[in-house]
Amino acid sequence: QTKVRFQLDWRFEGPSALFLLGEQKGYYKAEKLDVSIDAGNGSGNVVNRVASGTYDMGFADMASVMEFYGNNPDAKNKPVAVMMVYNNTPAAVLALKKSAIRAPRDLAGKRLGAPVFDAGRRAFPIFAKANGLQAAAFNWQAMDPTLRETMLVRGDLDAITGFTFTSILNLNARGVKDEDIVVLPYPQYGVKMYGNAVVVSEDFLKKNPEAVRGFLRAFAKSARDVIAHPEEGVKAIKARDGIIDEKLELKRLKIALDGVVKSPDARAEGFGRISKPRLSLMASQVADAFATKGRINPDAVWTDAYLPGAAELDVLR
Amino acid sequence: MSATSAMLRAGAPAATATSTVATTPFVEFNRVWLAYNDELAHRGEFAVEDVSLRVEPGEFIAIVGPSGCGKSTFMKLATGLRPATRGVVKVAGEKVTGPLQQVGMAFQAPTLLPWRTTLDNVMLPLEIVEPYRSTLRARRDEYVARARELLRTVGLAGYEDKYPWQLSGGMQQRASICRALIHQPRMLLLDEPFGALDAFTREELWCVLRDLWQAQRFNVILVTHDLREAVFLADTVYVMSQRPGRILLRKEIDLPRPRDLDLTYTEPFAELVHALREKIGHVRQH
Amino acid sequence: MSATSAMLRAGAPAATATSTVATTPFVEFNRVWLAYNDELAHRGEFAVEDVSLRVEPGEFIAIVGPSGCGKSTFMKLATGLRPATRGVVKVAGEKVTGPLQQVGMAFQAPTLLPWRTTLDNVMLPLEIVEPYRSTLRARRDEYVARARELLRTVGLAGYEDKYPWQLSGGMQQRASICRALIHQPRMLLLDEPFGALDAFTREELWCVLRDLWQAQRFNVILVTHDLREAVFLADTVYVMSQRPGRILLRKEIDLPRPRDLDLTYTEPFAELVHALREKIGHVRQH
Amino acid sequence: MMTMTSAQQRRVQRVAPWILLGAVLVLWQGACLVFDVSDFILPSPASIATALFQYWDVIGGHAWRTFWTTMAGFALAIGVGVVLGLVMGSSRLAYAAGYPLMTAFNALPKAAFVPILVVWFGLGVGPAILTAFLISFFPIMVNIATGLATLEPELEDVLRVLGAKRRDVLFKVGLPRAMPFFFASLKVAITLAFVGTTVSEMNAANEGVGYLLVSAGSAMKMPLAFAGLVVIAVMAMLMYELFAVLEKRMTGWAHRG
Amino acid sequence: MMTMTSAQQRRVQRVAPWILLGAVLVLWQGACLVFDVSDFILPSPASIATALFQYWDVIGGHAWRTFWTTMAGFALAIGVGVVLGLVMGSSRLAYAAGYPLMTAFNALPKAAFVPILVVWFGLGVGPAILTAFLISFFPIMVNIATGLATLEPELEDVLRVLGAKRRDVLFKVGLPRAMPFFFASLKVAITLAFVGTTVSEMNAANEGVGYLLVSAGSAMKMPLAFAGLVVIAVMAMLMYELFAVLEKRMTGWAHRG
Ligand SMILES: Nc1ncnc2c1ncn2[C@@H]1O[C@H](COP(=O)(O)OP(=O)(O)OP(=O)(O)O)[C@@H](O)[C@H]1O
Ligand SMILES: Nc1ncnc2c1ncn2[C@@H]1O[C@H](COP(=O)(O)OP(=O)(O)OP(=O)(O)O)[C@@H](O)[C@H]1O
Ligand SMILES: Cc1ncc(C[n+]2csc(CCO)c2C)c(N)n1
Ligand SMILES: [Mg+2]
Ligand SMILES: [Mg+2]
Repeated sequence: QTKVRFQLDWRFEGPSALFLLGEQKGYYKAEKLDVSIDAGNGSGNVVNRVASGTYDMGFADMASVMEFYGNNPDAKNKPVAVMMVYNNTPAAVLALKKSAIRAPRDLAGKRLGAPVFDAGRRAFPIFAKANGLQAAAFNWQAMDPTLRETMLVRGDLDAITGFTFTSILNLNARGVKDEDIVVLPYPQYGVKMYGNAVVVSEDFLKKNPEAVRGFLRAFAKSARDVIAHPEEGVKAIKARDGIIDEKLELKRLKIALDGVVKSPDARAEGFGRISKPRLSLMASQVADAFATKGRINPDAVWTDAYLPGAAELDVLR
Repeated sequence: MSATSAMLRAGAPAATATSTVATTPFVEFNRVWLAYNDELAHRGEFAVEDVSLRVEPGEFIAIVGPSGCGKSTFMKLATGLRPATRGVVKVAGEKVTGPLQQVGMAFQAPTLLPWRTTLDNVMLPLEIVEPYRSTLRARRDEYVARARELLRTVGLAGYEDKYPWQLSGGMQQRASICRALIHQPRMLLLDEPFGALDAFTREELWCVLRDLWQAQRFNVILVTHDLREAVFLADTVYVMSQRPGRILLRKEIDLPRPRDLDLTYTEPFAELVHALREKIGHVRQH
Repeated sequence: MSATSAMLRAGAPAATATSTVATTPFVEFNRVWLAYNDELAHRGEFAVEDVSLRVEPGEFIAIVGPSGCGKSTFMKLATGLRPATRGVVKVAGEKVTGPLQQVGMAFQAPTLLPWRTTLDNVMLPLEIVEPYRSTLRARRDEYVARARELLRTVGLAGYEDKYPWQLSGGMQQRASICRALIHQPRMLLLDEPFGALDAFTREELWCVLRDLWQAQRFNVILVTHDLREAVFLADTVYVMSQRPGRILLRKEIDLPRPRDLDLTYTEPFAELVHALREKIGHVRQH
Repeated sequence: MMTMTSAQQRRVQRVAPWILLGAVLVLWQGACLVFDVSDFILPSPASIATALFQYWDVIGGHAWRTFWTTMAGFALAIGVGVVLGLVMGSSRLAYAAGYPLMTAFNALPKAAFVPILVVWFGLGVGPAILTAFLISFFPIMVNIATGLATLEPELEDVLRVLGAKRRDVLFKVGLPRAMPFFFASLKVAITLAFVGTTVSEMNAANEGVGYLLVSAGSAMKMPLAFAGLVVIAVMAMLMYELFAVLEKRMTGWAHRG
Repeated sequence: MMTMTSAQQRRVQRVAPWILLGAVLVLWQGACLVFDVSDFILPSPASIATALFQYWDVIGGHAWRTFWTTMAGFALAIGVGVVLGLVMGSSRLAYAAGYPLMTAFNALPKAAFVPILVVWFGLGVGPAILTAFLISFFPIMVNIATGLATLEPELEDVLRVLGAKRRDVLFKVGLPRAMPFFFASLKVAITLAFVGTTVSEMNAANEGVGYLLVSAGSAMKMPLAFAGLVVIAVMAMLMYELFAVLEKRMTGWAHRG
C-alpha cells in the first residue's frame, strides 16, 4: 500500500467525478494505493503544493504547470504532467446575446471582466493574437469568481472569461437561458492550449514510479466508467459532498466531457496523450503571455513514460 | 477674604440661621430608612433607620457618630444620590426623586478626576451647573481667576496644574472642598472634609467656611468626627447611633455668632464639647 | 486581647524601646532628599529635604507636620518604595535599594483591592510573605481564624465577606490596618491610620496598637495629625516643616510605659501635647 | 424604566436580544420581498431557514468541525495572548520593541498566510487552528497589556511594600485589575477566531463551514451558504453568552454601576 | 536597567523595535537560506526587498489607494464604534439587546459580504471602505462599552450630585475614563481595517494592495505579493506610532506606572 495524497484543482463538482468514481469503486485500492483526494482552490495552488511536497499528485492546468517552470527554473521538486485529461482548455469568452457580441472581433472596446487568476483572462493575449485583437487595449475588471456572472447579467460587464462548464451554469442559475448566451470557446478560436493534466512531484515520481503507473491505470478505468455513465460519477461526488445538486453537476460534467475531454482534438491525439509540436507551441505562448522569467522547456514539463497501455488508456473509443 | 466676598451671590436665601419660626424647612427627613439593595432590605439590614429631621433654610448642621453608622449614607439620601427605601426626603419643600441641582458636595474620599488637573477639577461644577455653564465660554477668565483664588485660600496656590496623584492626601481633600464650593451652591454637604488635615490647616479652613457661610447663608450639612469642629461651626449637632444609624440626639449650639477661633478655648465651648462627648460615650456602652 | 497574644512571634526583636545605648539603629536616614522625578530634581523642587534621623530597634516614632509637607513621602523612603534622590536610607543596617520584606504598611488611602472581600484583602500579606506563604495551604484555617479575629478586634466582625465598596470610609481604613498587621511585620508603617475614625473607635484602636507593640516590640512609624495620638503612642515625636519637608524638632516622650488611656487626662500629658502644639504653631508663622 | 422592579428589568433584558433578532429578520425578509432581491445577492431569511432545515445534518457536521477547530485556536490565542500581554504590559522595553511589530503583523490579511500554513501543516485542521490563533491573539494581548499598563501604582505599592516579587505583583494585582480588559478582548477575539477558521477552511479544507461556504457558492446554493453563516453566528452568540456569565462572576466588582 | 538614567532608557526604547525587526529579518533570511525555502512558498526578505525596489512605483500607487480607503473606513468605524459603545455602555437594555447580535455578526467572515457590497455599491472604493468599517468598528464598540460599564460609581456621583444630565456624565466622566480602553481598541481596529480593505480589494477591485496580492499571486510573483504585505505592515506601524503619541497625550494620567 502506497499512500498518495492527491489535490483536485477545485471543489467536488462535476468533473471531479473522473477521480472520485474510481475511489468509490476501489480502483486505486486494487492497484495497492491508499489515495486521499482533497478539494482544491485553483490550479496555481495545486502546482505550489505538489512542488512543496504537501501533495504527491494533483490535477492542474497545464498552463499553470508551465508557468511554474518558467518562473522557478531552479526549483528542486517541480510537478511533472503525466497524463492529459482536458485536451483543450475549457476557457472561453462569454457574453449575452443582447450585447451583439458574436465573434472575437466584436470585443474591441468592450468591458471585460474576470478574476485575475482566471485561466481565460491570463491566456487572453493568446486569444487576442489568434483573433487579430490588441490585447493591451483591453481594460479588465477584477472580481471574485462568485461575482463574475452576476456582474455580466447586471450589465456591469459586456463579456467575461471563464471555464465553459462553470460560467454557463452560473449564468443559467441567474436566469439566463442557454440560447441567450454567446460562448466563444478558446479552442474554437485558434487557441490550441491544453487544459488540465494529472501532475506528480518529481520526488514522488522517482521514489514510486509503479505507484504512479498504478494510479494512472486506475484513473483511466475510472474515467472510462464516468464517460459511459456520467450519472454514476455524479453519485460518487454526492457521496463525498452531500450538498451538491446532482442535476446541475451532471450537466456540468457533460459539458466538460463533451467540450474538453471528448473534443475532436482529444479523439485525434488519444485520451491521456499529447502532441509534441502542440505542447512546444503552448510552451512558447505561455512564456510570452504570462511573461515568465525564463523560457519553458516542454520536454521537462511532460512525460508519457507512465501512461498505461493503449488498451487501458483509450477510453474514448 | 476677597474670594469670599466675591462669591456673594445675588440669589442667596435671606433667612438667618437662628430663626426657628414656622418657615418651611429646607431639608426634611420623614421616617427615612435605607437598605443598600433589595436583598439587604428583605433581610432587614438597613444602613440608616427611621431618620427624621428638619433643617431650616440657612441652617448649619453637623452630624457625628461612630464609624460605619450611616453618616455618608445620610448624605447620599439628602442629595438624592440614593432613593430612600422607606420614608420621604424633602428638600426645599419638594420630594427628592433624583440628584438635586445646585448642591455642592465634598465626598469622604477626594474623588478627584485623575485626568484633570487640580484647577480643572475645581472648575468642573462650572461646566455643569447653570448659570455658569452657559456663560463659561464668555467669562472663562473670570471663573478661572475665581478657582485660583479659592485654591489659594485653602493653601494650594502653585498646585493648580498638578494632577491629583501629584498631591498629598490632605491637598487632594482641600481641592475637593474647593470643588464643592466653587459654584456657590445653596446646599453644601461636607463628608469629613478636614479629616486628613493637620490641626492648624484645619482651623484655618474652619474660618474660611465660617466666613463663607456667614456671608451667604447657604445650608450646610457637615459630617465630622471632631466634636470641636462640630460645635465651632454648626447651629445644630445631630448624634447618630451605631449601625443601623438612628438619630439619638439633637443638640442646638447657642454660641453667639460670628464665632472666633478664640471661642474654642472658652469655658462654654469646652462644656458643650464635653457634654456631647459624654453623651456619645454613654450611648456607646449600650 | 487573644489576637494580640496569639500574634507573639518567635523572631521579634528583643531590644526595648527606651534603650538608647549604642546599638546599631534600626532605621537610619542620612541627609536624605527626594524629588518625585528628574525634572523636579533639576528645578530643585524637593518633597523632603535633608532628612536625618535614627530609629532604635523596637522604637515607636510618630511624625507630625502640616498637610503636604512630605510625611507620606518619608514613609515611601523608609520602605524603599521610592529611592532617595540624594542621601542614604538604611534599615537594619543595610542600605535600602528596593522595597523591603517584612514591612507592614497602612497607606493614607485604604487601597483595598476591589476584587477581594475584606477577609481576602486582610489575608493578602500571608500570600506573599514568608513563612506564611509556604504554609498557607496547610494552615489556611488557622490563618483565616487569625484574620477574622483581627477584624473582630477593629470592630469589623460580620463584614469579612463584604467587598471594600460595601464598607464605609472608616471601615475601609480599619480593614487596611488589619492588612498591615496580619503578618506581624518587624516594621509597621501607619500613614494617618485613624484619620477617618470617630474619637471612641480611635482610642480603642490606640489601645489595640499599644498592646500589640508592647508584646512584640516591632518598630513603628506613625504619621498622624492628632498630637494626643502621637504623644500617647510614641517614644519619639518628630515635627516636620512646611514643604519642602525638613525635620524641625525631635521630642522624646518620656511618659512611663505601659500607658493607659487615663494618662491622656493627666497634666504631664496635656503639657507635652500643648508644648508640641505651641512649637508647631510657632514654626508655622515663618 | 423608573417604575420597573429589578426583577422585571432582568426579564426584559433577557428577551430583548430575541425581540431585536426578530425585528432584524422581519426587516430583512421584508426588504427581500419588496425589492425582489435575488437569492444570489442576498437570500431571504425564509430561504435560509429552508436550506437550514433541508441540509441540517450536512451543516451540523461542518459546524461541529468548525466549532472545535475554532475552540482549539482560540484556546491557543488566550494562552499566548495573555502571556504576551503580561510580558508587554510589565516590561516597557518589551512593549516598545514588540508592539509596533505585532501591530504590523496583525494588519496583514491572514488569508495570505493560509497557503504557507498548508505547505507546512497540510490540508486539515492544522492551518485552520493556526489561522484562528494568529488572528485572535492580538486583541487579547493588546487589552491585557493596556490593563497592566494602566494599573494604578498605589495598588501595586500595596504588594511591593510587602517585598513581593514581580510575579506576585503581576498575579495578585495586575491580572485581576486587567480582567475587565481581558473580557472585553475575549468578545472581540472569539469573533475573530471564527473568522480565522472560516477563512482558512475556505482556502484549504474539505470540511468545516468555510468549505461549506465555497462549496455551496460554487454549487450556486446561496441560501445554503448563508445557512452556514447563520450557524457560525449562532455559535459565536453562544460563546458570547458563556463569556458574559464568566465576566459577571469574575469582574462583578468592576461592574457595579 | 537599574543603572540606566531615564533618558538612556528612552533611547533604548526608541531603537528597540528596530533591533527586533532586524533580528526577525536576519532569522527569516537565515531560515530561508538554511532550509532552502523556495520563493513560491515563503520569499526571503532579500527577494522581497528586491521586488519592493523593482516595482516601487506600482506598489506605491496601490499602497496609496489602500491607505486612504482604509483611513476612510477606519474613520467611519471610530465614529460608529464610539457612538454604539456609548449607547451600549450607558444603557443596560441596549447592551443586553444589541451585544449578542453584534457578536454574532462579527464572527462572520467579512469576505462573504463583499459580493453583496459590490452588487450594491459597484466595483471601486465603496465595498473596500465599507468592509474596513464593518470589520473594525466592533473592537472599538466593545472597549468603549466596557470602559463605561466598569466606571466607578463614585466618580459618576461627583457629577450626578451636581444635577448633571446623563449626557454630561457620559462626556465628562464616562468617556475620559474609557480612553485607555479606547486606545487599546484603536490598535486592534486599525489592523483590522487594513485587513478589511485588503480582503475587499482581493475580492473585487482593480487597484489597491489587495488587488496587487492576488494578481502577483496568480502570476506566481510571490516576492511582489509579499512586498505588498510589507507595505501594509509599514502603514499599520506608522498608524500605531500615531496612536501611541495620541495615547501618551490623552491618557498619560492612566499610564504613570
Ligand atoms: N507622585 C507625586 N508626584 C509629584 N509630586 C508629588 C507626588 N506625591 C506627592 N508629591 C508632592 O510631594 C509633597 C509631599 O507630599 P506627601 O504626600 O508626602 O505629603 P504629606 O505630608 O503626606 O501630606 P498630607 O498630610 O496631606 O498627606 C507634596 O507637595 C506633593 O505635591
Ligand atoms: N454600597 C454599599 N453597599 C452595601 N452596603 C453599604 C454600601 N455603602 C455603605 N454600606 C454600609 O452602610 C453602612 C453605613 O455606611 P456609611 O458609609 O454611611 O457609614 P459612615 O457613617 O459614613 O461611616 P464612616 O464614618 O466610617 O465613613 C455601613 O455598615 C456599610 O457597610
Ligand atoms: C480559486 C483560486 N483562488 C486563487 C487562485 C490564485 N493563485 C494562483 S497561484 C497562487 C499562488 C498561491 O500560493 C494563487 C493564490 C487560483 N488560481 N484560484
Ligand atoms: Mg462615611
Ligand atoms: Mg500624606
